[in-house]
Order: sequence, then C-alpha cells, then structure tokens
Amino acid sequence: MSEKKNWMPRWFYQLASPRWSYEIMGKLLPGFAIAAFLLLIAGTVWALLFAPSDYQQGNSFRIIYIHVPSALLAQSCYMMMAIAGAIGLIWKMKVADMVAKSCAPIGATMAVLALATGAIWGKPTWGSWWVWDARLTSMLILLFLYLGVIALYSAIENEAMAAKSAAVLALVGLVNIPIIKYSVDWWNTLHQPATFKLTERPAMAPEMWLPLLVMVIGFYCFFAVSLMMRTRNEILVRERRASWVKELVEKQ
Amino acid sequence: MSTALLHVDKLYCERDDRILFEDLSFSINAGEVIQVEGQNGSGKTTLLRILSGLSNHYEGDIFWKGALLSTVQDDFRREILYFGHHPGVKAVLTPEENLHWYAAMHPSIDGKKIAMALEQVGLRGFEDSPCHTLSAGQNRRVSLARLYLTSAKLWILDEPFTAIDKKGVAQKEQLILDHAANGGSVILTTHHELAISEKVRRFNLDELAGT
Amino acid sequence: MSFDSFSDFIAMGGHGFYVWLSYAIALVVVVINIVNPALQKKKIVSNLVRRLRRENKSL
Amino acid sequence: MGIIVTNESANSEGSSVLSLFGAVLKRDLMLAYRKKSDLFNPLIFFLMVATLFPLGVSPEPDFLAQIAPGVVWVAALLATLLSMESVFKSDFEDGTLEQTLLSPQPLFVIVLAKVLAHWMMSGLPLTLLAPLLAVMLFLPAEGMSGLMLSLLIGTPTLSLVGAIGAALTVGLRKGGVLISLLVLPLYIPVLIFGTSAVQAAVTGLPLAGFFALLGAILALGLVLAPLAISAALRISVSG
Repeated sequence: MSEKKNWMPRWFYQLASPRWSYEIMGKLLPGFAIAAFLLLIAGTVWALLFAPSDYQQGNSFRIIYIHVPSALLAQSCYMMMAIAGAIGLIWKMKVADMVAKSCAPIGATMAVLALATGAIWGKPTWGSWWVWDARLTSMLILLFLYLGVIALYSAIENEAMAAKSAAVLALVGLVNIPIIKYSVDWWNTLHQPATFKLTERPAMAPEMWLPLLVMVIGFYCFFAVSLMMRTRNEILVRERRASWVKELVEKQ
Repeated sequence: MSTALLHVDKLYCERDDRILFEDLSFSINAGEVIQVEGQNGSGKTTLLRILSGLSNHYEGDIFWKGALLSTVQDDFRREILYFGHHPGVKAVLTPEENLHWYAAMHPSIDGKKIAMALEQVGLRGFEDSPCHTLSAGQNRRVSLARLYLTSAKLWILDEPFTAIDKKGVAQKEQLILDHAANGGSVILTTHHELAISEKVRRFNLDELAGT
Repeated sequence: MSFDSFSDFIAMGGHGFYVWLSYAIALVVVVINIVNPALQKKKIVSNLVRRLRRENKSL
Repeated sequence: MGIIVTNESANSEGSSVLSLFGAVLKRDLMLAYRKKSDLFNPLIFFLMVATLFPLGVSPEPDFLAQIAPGVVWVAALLATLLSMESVFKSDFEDGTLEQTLLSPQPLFVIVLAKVLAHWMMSGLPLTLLAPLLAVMLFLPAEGMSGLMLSLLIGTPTLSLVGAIGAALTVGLRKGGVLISLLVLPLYIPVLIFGTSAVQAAVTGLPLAGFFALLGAILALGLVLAPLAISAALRISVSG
C-alpha cells in the first residue's frame, strides 16, 4: 500500500490508519468539547440577554441565533459527507467512509433543527407555521437528501458496500444541491411576491451579528465533537477484529 | 515478478465477520488448470469473483501479467471469460440472440461461429426457442457455448458442470484440456469428480483459511 | 442587558413561547447528538467485551 | 442481426462504440417488446393517477385546468419511478449484469443505451399519452405544446436520475420504496421547470427559457449520470 501512494503527504495516510485516527480524535475531543460548551453557553446568554431586539420582529428575532447556525451546519455537513465519501471511494480510505457515515445523522438533525426553528420563527413573523419560503423549502429537500442517504446506509448490510453506495448518492446529491437551490429560489419568486424574509436583512448591527458569530463557531465545535464521537464508534465497530481494538477493550 | 498470467499476493478477505482467507498467495501460469476446493461457504465463489474483478472486497494485491490488476482492467477484461452461478442467459431471448449479445459485449467472442457452438453443446434445433422454454441444463449449456467461441486466455468457471449430463461433462473437460494445451489457463470449482484430475492442480481453501 | 426584569425576559415581548420553544428544541437536538454516540459507545464496548470473552473461552 | 461486433470493427473506435450502443439498445427494446406488461403497466398507472385528482379533489373544469400541468407532471414522474426498478433488476438476477460489467466495452456507452431504451419504453409513451390526460383535465389547448415539449425534454432526465437510484438498489430485495426515497428529491428541479413551462404556455408567456433550463439539466445528466450509474452498478454487483 505505502509504496504505491508515496506522493501523498504523510499525514494523509496516517489518517487512513483507523488506529491513528482513533487516537488523534481521542486527544482532540476534550479541547473541542470545552470550546463548544463555553462558546454555546456564552453565545446563548449573549443572544438571549444582551443582543438588542429587532425593530421589526421584536424578540422573536433571537431565534436567528439557532436558526442560522443550524442551517449553515446542515449544509456544510452535507458537503463534508459527500467529500469524505468521495475520498473513501477514490482512495479506498476506510476512515473517510466512517466520517461520511457519521456526518449523516448529525446533518439530518441539524436540518430538522433549522426547519423547526424556521417554522417557529415563521409563526410570529408570517402568521403561519409553514410558508413555502425558498430557504425553508430547500432546507426541507436537503433533509430529504439526508434521509435518502441514511436509508441507503441502513438498507445495505455489507458495511463496505453501504459506504460506497451512500458516497455515490451523496455525490449525486451534491451536484444537485445548486440546481435544487436555484430552481426553488426561482420557483419561490414566481409564486410569492417578496415579503420580508427571515434572515436576509440589510447590514446587521455588530451587537447583533457578534453573538451570531459566536454561536456559529460554537455549533461547528459541537459538530466536531459529535462527529468525532460517532467516527470513533464507527472505527471500533469496523475494526472489531483488529488486535489494537481487542487490547483497548481488554484494558477496560 | 515472474511471467505468471495471474499472480495473487497475500490476499485477505473477510465476510460476515468471518475470515474467508488470509495470506493467500498463488500464481496461475499459462497452460495450467486449477481446481479450487473447499466446503460450502469456504469462499470459493468469493475467490473467483475477486479474481474476475467483480468484487473488490479484499486486501492484498492481484497482478495480471505482472501489472497490478486495477491498472490494467480493460486488458484484463478482454482476456477473461467468467462463468458464474447465474448463467447470464436472458429468458425471453433465444439462445442465438443471447450469444449475439455476448459477442457484442465481449469482442473475444467470435459471433460468426455461434451456430457451430450451439450444435457443439447439443442445442441444435433450439436456436429459435426462447430460453424460458428450455430446461435448466439447456440454459447452462447456452452459457457454456461461449467456451467454444471465446479467444479469452483465462477461464474462470464457477460450478460449470451443474445440471449437465455425463457426456456433456466429459466433452467440457476435454475442452478445458484443449484450452490448456493451447496455452490457456482455467481456474474452476466443481463438485464433480474430474476425470482429468491428474492434469489439474488442486488447491484447498479449507486448509488455507484461518479460523 | 436588553430586559428590565426577569418576567420581561421570560415574556420576550410577547414572543416568549416561540423563542423558548426554539431554544428548547435546540438544546434537545444538541444533547441528543452528544448522548446518543456516548450511549452507542457503551453498547459497542460491552458487545466487544462479550465477544472477546466468548472467543477466549472457545480457544 | 447486425449487432455483431467483431474484432475487425474495433479498429475504428467510433463505429464500434456506435454498434455497441445499437446492440444494447436493440436488445433492451426487444426484451421490453417480448415482455409487454412492463411496457404497459406504467402507462396504465399514469392514467389512473391522473384520474384520482378529479375524483379526489374536484371535477370543476376551471379548477382542474389550473392544476392540470402539475398533475400530469407528477403522474409522469411517479409512473417513471414505478418503471425504474426493473431497469437493472432482471439483468442482475439472471447474471447478465455481471457479464456486462466484465465486458471490456465502455460501460458509459452501455449504460447510456440502457437508459435510452428505458426512456423509449416509459418517457416517450408517457409524452405521447399526455395530451389525452390534458384533455381529461381541461388543460387549455394553448398549453398542449408546452406540455408535450416539456415532457419530451424532461422525462429523459427522469430516466437518467432514476437509473442512478435503480443501480444503487439493484442488489437489495426491497429496493422499490428505497428508489423513490433516493430519487424523488432529485426530481424536484425537473418538476418545477416542467410545470412552469406548461403554465407559461397556458398564459402565453415566453417558453424558451424553461426549455433551455430543462435542456441544460438534461445535458448535465447525460454527462454525469452514466458515470454515477456505472459506479453504482459496480458497487452493487461487488457484494
């Protein structure tokens, strides 16, 4: 294996070793966990207590501090899933497969959170729980894409095959996301005269977007924590036959 | 690397939590006939599927004429013939149409000799009957007719003699020997006692499998 | 501080229900994403331990 | 038969690719022709789904005329989906798919020919049947050309994308529902532009833009979908 791929940087195939990945993730986890915890707490307090209320939407505006980070995370998680899947397909890298698989449930829950907060925010803003707003609609479709990937993972018993199939599907979805987004945006402008939108607003004041930034970074740290936890689990399951896993288990 | 037609180096394959084979290394040279033996579930079919390039759930390396298999796939596919559990015969097509389709898919198959080959496998007079009207054995013979048509170097045959009568088996064994005599190679599995066993190299997966 | 009193803070200018519901759901989602893999790990390890014991016995 | 690709014709790369394409197309059309139920079931389904709307929603001509573009398109989409499972299934079951994947011939071409055959057996008849449905649903006559043309350009994309789902699930016992789950979200752009084209035709708005968009999606699908289908088939068969 090694002499065939010597053009790759060293860390790349160190990463390909499940054991090395397991250990490095174990070392990184506490740091990210602390960062996520502090950032999310600080961000939430700032968002709820100190950020000013919006002149139009009042205090319901504070939902943005959940809605935007979760929507962003749902999208970037999909990207990560597709890219990790592609790496797994091309270089037969097992760890990348496991990362891709771990992305799916996190991304799906983030999409659900973005949809739920969007709907809740919609009630005081638009007067109804659901509006076929372009952003909400494309988030809904993103959720469908996630559900498809998860369904495929659970339908195929062979782990290696499931990983590859899901990677192909995720890549197909990735190509489609811009098309879907464009078509939904366009369809939305056709069907709905633009009322004021949830998140698109002219120049937000710094005391409003700073807590948002904190929350976004906090969400990403939280994502890292959850992803590493799940990936470590996947590594244990798929490497159950390896001697280092047995030694690890014996120690406990 | 020697000039072995196919060389397998430290092949490892596990399936459903079971190691089928581990550290499996062997070569197939030109003119050799190899019979893979082993109990049911010992991984014979899996091995043949891996060798044919259908499955890549393995670790280790496979070399075709000295080059890594994954780098010479197109050349490799030009020179192999695979006969699997499913005969690869379309039920609604006639034997002749089925073989014409193979010829389109595999340039190693000579489409002009199809009538001759069907006669060889005893399907004369059935050329125009859809395959679903034929018996299971006849369907397999449609697929085996490819052996008379192909110019492929390596034949990978998984249980080729199932549902074939004695006379047919003897005939196919002779065909295999002829192929080997002409410098071709065969790797096969079968439950039949081969009449040509003295010319066949055997190879038992049970003894190789790590438990 | 954008609120004068605690009850103001809870009420969120009449939008309290929506704001608090959102943050509650967010909390649930975050906790699920941490607790679920943690529980999973416990299960995986106990399965592996059981497996190992069985293998050691059969040897 | 004219489908024999001999070694001589392999000299000229172009003609051998074409004859391969022709051979696969011809075979799949012949298979469909000999097994006619696969051919007619999606069409009957198409008609039935469209019949449900007047019964389930309202037989009011004005109302039906308004929803007709969407109904016809959704019915076409579901009918395509219904026929999708069989694209690779029987080939998988009788082992001809294995032989196809072991072929040295370019899989891209083989897959493209198979999808074209599928479209000729599903999308094309659906397109030809659509005016009947449109009349039943009181679609104004001006919308007819838009409907036919949008289906003509849109349904090949449905076949291409659907075939990816079919290829991914071909080895699974209960693949049918799963295909829908995987593929439906990807169908949404085609549905949006297809129905928009029909609506534009009804109201007399310019149509060219929609056809350009549908055409662009189709072009993208023609280039990328066969790659995904090929990869998916190799994965599915490797198990």
